Amino acid sequence: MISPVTMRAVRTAGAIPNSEFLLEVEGVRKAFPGVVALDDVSFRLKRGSVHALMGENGAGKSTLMKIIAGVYSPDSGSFKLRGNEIELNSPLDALENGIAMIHQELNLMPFMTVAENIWIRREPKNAFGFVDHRALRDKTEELFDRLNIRIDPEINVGELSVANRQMVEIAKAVSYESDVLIMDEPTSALTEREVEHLFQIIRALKAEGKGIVYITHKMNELFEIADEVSVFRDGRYIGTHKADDVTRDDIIHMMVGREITQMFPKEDVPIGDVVLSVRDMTLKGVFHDISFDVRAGEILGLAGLVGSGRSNVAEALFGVTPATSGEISINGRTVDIRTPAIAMRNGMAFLTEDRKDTGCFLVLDILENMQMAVLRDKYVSRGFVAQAEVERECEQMREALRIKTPDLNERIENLSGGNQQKVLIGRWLLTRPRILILDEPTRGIDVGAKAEIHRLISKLASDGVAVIMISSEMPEVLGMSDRIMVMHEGRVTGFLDRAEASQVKIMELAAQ
Amino acid sequence: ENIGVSMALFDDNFLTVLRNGMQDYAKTKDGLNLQVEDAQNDVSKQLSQIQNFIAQGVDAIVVNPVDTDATPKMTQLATAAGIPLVYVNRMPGDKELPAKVSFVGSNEVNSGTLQMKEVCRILGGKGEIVVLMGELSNQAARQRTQDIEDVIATDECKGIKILDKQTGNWQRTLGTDLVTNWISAGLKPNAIVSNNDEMAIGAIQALKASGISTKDVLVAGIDATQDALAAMKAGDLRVTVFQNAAAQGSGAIDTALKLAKGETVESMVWVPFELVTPENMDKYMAKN
Amino acid sequence: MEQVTQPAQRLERPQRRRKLPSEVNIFLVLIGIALIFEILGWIVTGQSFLFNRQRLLVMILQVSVIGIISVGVTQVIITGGIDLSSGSVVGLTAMIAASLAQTSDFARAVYPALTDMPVLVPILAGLAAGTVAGLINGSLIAYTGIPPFIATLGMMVAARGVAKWYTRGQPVSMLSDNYATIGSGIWPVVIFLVVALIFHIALRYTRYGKFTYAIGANMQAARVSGINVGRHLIKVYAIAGLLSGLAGVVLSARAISGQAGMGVAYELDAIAAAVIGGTSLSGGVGRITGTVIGTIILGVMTSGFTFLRIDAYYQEIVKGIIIVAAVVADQYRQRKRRKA
Amino acid sequence: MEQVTQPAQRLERPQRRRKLPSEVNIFLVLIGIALIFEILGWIVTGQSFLFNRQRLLVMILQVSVIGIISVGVTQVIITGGIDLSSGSVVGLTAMIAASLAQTSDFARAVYPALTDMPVLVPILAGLAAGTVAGLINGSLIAYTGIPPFIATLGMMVAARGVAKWYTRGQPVSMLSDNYATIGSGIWPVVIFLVVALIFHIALRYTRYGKFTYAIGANMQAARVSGINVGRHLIKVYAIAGLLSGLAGVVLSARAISGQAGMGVAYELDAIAAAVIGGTSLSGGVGRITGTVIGTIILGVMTSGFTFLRIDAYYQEIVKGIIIVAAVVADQYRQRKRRKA
Ligand SMILES: Nc1ncnc2c1ncn2[C@@H]1O[C@H](COP(=O)(O)OP(=O)(O)OP(=O)(O)O)[C@@H](O)[C@H]1O
Ligand SMILES: Nc1ncnc2c1ncn2[C@@H]1O[C@H](COP(=O)(O)OP(=O)(O)OP(=O)(O)O)[C@@H](O)[C@H]1O
Ligand SMILES: [Mg+2]
Ligand SMILES: [Mg+2]
Repeated sequence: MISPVTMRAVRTAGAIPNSEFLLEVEGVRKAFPGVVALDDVSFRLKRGSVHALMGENGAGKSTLMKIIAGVYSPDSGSFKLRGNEIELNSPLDALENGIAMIHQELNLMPFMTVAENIWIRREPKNAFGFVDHRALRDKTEELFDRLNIRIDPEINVGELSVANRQMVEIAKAVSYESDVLIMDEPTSALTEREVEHLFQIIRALKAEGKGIVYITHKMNELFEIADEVSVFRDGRYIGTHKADDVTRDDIIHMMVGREITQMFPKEDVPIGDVVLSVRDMTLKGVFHDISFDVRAGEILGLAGLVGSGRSNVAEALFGVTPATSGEISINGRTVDIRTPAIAMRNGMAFLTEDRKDTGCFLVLDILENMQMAVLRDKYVSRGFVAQAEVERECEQMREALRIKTPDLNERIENLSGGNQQKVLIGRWLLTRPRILILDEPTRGIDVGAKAEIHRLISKLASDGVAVIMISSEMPEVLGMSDRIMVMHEGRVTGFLDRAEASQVKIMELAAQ
Repeated sequence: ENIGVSMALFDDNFLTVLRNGMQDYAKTKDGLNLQVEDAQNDVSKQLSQIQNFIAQGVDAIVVNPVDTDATPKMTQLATAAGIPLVYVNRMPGDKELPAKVSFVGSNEVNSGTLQMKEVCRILGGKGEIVVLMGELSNQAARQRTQDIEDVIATDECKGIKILDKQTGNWQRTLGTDLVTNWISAGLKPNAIVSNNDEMAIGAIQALKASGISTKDVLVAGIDATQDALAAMKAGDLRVTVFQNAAAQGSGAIDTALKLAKGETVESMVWVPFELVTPENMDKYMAKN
Repeated sequence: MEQVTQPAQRLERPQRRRKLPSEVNIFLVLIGIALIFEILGWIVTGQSFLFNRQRLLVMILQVSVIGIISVGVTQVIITGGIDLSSGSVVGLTAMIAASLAQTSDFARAVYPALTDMPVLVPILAGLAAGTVAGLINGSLIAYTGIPPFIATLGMMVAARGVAKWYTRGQPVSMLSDNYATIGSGIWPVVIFLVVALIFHIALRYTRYGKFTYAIGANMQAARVSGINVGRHLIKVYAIAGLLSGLAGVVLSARAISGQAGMGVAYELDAIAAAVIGGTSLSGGVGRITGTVIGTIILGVMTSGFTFLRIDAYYQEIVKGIIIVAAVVADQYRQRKRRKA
Repeated sequence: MEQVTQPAQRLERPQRRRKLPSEVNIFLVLIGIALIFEILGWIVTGQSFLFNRQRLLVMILQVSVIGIISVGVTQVIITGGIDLSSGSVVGLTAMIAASLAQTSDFARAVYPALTDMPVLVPILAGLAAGTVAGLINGSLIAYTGIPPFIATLGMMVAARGVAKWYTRGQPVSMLSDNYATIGSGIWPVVIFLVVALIFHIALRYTRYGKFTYAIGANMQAARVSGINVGRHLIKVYAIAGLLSGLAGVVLSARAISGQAGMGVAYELDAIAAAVIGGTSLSGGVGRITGTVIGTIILGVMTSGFTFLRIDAYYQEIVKGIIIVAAVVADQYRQRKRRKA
């Protein structure tokens, strides 16, 4: 066993035995109360390769990576770095041994600037030992130039959109210049353009001989970037293959243990009357003159680049940040939606894009999380909640959505990201909305569950629900939407029918 | 014997002397066990302490009441349990004290009166004063301030005018700040009359810092604490009032012991206030 | 390519954990503290600490006023807020209630025309005054968006001022016997426990409770879920004020006197009781049962000190250590169980 | 998959907003309050409130002890914690420092053998005692994981106990003239402002500062960035303790006396000053400049009340209202600017 300190010394001296594997993990086990997250798992990462990790939500991918990054300590198992056995006791140990990680949940300091976030603990100092803010800015700009990122280094991270925060996380991880770079679903908040951009970065790193662990639920990414792929299921290691040797269906089969036939099971349903009609909706400085209609049974896809204002439009529709002017009518009646409560009274539901900030009640259990919205006007008499009834409904929803948890009294905090997302979808489905707004509904959701959610959305549409779906995943928008509205810099740049829509046409409208 | 003592407050300089008086006196008595509790100025804590003492089965209880208006309840609790009770220093608000209940202390009306009469005498019955009040929800503060006003209402002191009265919460630094604020507001009082010595000392510090001589402004306090007497020796403090804490303490213990033995005692045992001026200060030097 | 043959596994693991409520921990801490006093009691005084009816009553009696406040404060803390004003509101409502509970045979009554009133009048006046203070707190927080700390700190200072101004610092005494009854014997304990029971139920089984937790867990998410956060916060603070008012009534009835200095620093004890009982200051977590246990721990400590005749100088030192140790022990046990 | 060829667009909006530091707001509130007193002054007393050197000095002088504490408390709050123990630590360190600053011509010195010491001895003793208290706070929080509220509440109770026990409640007086100098004239103000300046720089321009903000903004993020959160928290609480110790020294030097009851409730004023000055109790946000302004607002208020000879009974009521109004005004201006 070599201490991290010695390791560091060895590494800086350059006297590393050039073993084939950067990283070898053997027989790792990790249990949380009630859940065995990892059971006898092994994993190896080669130099100069991209190793994709696939698995259903809750398969244990993030847990394994957090162990490698020194966040969790495993219950048992051995760990070799560059051929040497090593023990990591803290994230700092991992960083100093050349392991950096982009976490699935964003881990940034909102009130600090982009530059401060990236270089925290490594701030450049001047001759007097004070932090040199100019150098800090310069270093960040240099890094951003190299990575081709355009974000003001001195803006507060709290003011960035989710996508830009993700880019900051990526830049931060790259800035450690570490040998092992773990990316846990880095693209879940990104649109195609940034994804491509990220891939360029990854290819460059690969060429430098670094090892990259890449976790994703997006199949197409896998075949574009990965050299090898390992699959996990239920905390167990299933197998590793060369990316070129396997097909999509092979992997899905390994992941879920059965076939998934149709990814975008869009049913053709009769489109009804206009349910929601928006005219000239404007929020000064954010979006302008937004007009569109959604009909019963219709799925309206909202496409656009990151920061095009799609989420802001959705927030305005639901009364979270109401628009300054314009008109919204529902079933032909003009409504003034100033608060989410009013929106809900009008049969609307809104799944937000930021799970952590506006979605989950982290410290509450799954049951509470799921029932919170529906209690506004159901299952309550004289103030008392009809607990048994709600619980039954929630239990059904859990089964329908295949949420992986021992029981509903688990804190939502302890669920894997994808399962959290399913709970939130369940929350809104319980309210039986007539207008459903979904902002990135399948972010971080595994293929199997994604297919189910798509089927669910389809089913809702066929029941006459009007659906507005924002998605940064092209195939999803193309596969699910009856019509696609494309936005660019806060304005609508065009509508595309299902028949005429294609990736190229959307990009043309989105980039203008 | 076991005697339970509930003090209104430990943080008070005067009450500390009183407490020490009791404890020193108790040490001279064989087999006497004092258990002293701090009510931290909280009536409800004090009630609870008495109830805890009763549960304990002590032979007598001595109470230095937080709120003299809340004593009927305490009297009632002790009487119901048949345990002798002695109030010390602050006069209980009961209309009448039943058997086995007594009070040992000084008549608070006298302290402010003695102080103000002396100030009035020195000022020759005319002039302007400011008053530093103690914590407003505290009875001694109100009583002493009332005494000052009563004295001014008498014929021989009619010429005295109160420019302002504010609370310094018994604290020295707040006294300093208040007086400095007054001076900067242009007030030129002939005397500063304080509800206790601590604030009076604060006033002296403020005067000195502002370059005003204590010869020109008379400062008066109450308590005759060590610091106060030192200030008096230095010629800065001209009037204070001595309250015999030690005598009150030993008196209270004595009375409690007598009651516990079943002897009868007077329901009010008075320990008089004494005016302290530079002339007679030496005799108080080692007392409080 | 190896073929995965086994059928899809059950997603749900079969074993259903039996979860003990988290209050069990702090309850064990309470039992532990009591037992230590019991053992020390036999060693030091040769008496039993616990088997003394009078002492058992006093233990809870002396903290029942704190306990009543603490039930309200717990709710406020669950929303992620804090209420610093409770101690001052106790003082104010004690004054107001007492001033309407005076007997006519007292010459210096505050309202000579309003003596010998039915006992309900002072009680309702006290509750109303507390509720108004709470409403002001809640409205400030909901409509101006200032931090609860500041809103209730302002109220803390101002309410104490009003209490002193109300009778110019004079205590209010000579209260009617009927009124005094509320504070005598076992009544304060009964009132405390009934209040605790009501809000235990309210927090667990009503929409009011669910929304309270939701707001504390994630205010933004609560808003998006259609909860009128502002209105709900006003309710919660008003209830906290109401309970402070009730505490003021009980306290003045217990002392048979209303005093402007009553209740100083009670807010700290009340918050401490809630936090010792497992309520998290970051919101979303907490239970009334825990708060009740936390309150009783404070009471047991006070009685235990007197019982063991611990010198008053050491009492505070030991009290400080016990508060910390209780929470550390609680956390330690919780962590251990989680590992197991 | 089609290839994206055009260069990455500017992802962020280009306009660089000119940002005024957020303290400007609360500074305007301070100016506003001062002007109101100035105007009322001319109306009521015919005098200027502000153009009086002595008053300007005393305005800051009377809050400089609070101010020194508040600088430490601000840092603690930025990490997302709280320090309730500062008032008690002031009392304790005042006692300890004073006991080592006595003159030999005093018969009842605490340490008769240690009188007439060089002035540095009591100062260092006071600072050391404060630092130890802070270290205990910090270690409890870092190693046991109990909430800062509980750790510092325990210290608040225990330190006050130790202060009382130290001389059995006797005040410590007859301090040397050298020692008294620290608290006389403009010295406390100078000490306060120098301390504020040092920590203003430390928070803005050193890693210590960056870590402090990072931990408060997102503790998990700080941890995965490799910051040793526990060790840093210990530092921050130790510094807060050190500054409380300094405050205790200044206060006892100012009063030329050490008393166990010193500093009661100072923690609330210190926290209020920080929060009025824009420090957020949820952590990650706050500046020393704001805290200084918040402190001065408290001082201006006190002087203003005496200046206008506002009846003592009304002072607290008005003080409560001003605290709330100051923060409301600050928030209102900030929101308006954001909209603009
Ligand atoms: N801190 C925790 N406490 C308790 N259980 C946990 C904790 N973290 C993860 N788990 C559980 O461990 C299992 C594996 O979770 P993990 O986050 O590793 O899944 P994942 O493969 O990353 O899923 P996803 O694709 O949804 O991100 C899940 O069942 C989850 O509920
Ligand atoms: N809290 C905020 N403060 C300042 N600007 C913001 C904030 N939130 C969003 N913006 C900006 O508003 C614009 C639109 O953001 P929005 O999130 O609506 O875009 P989007 O098309 O949904 O993109 P995304 O894929 O990132 O969700 C972006 O330029 C973003 O930077
Ligand atoms: Mg994951
Ligand atoms: Mg979006």
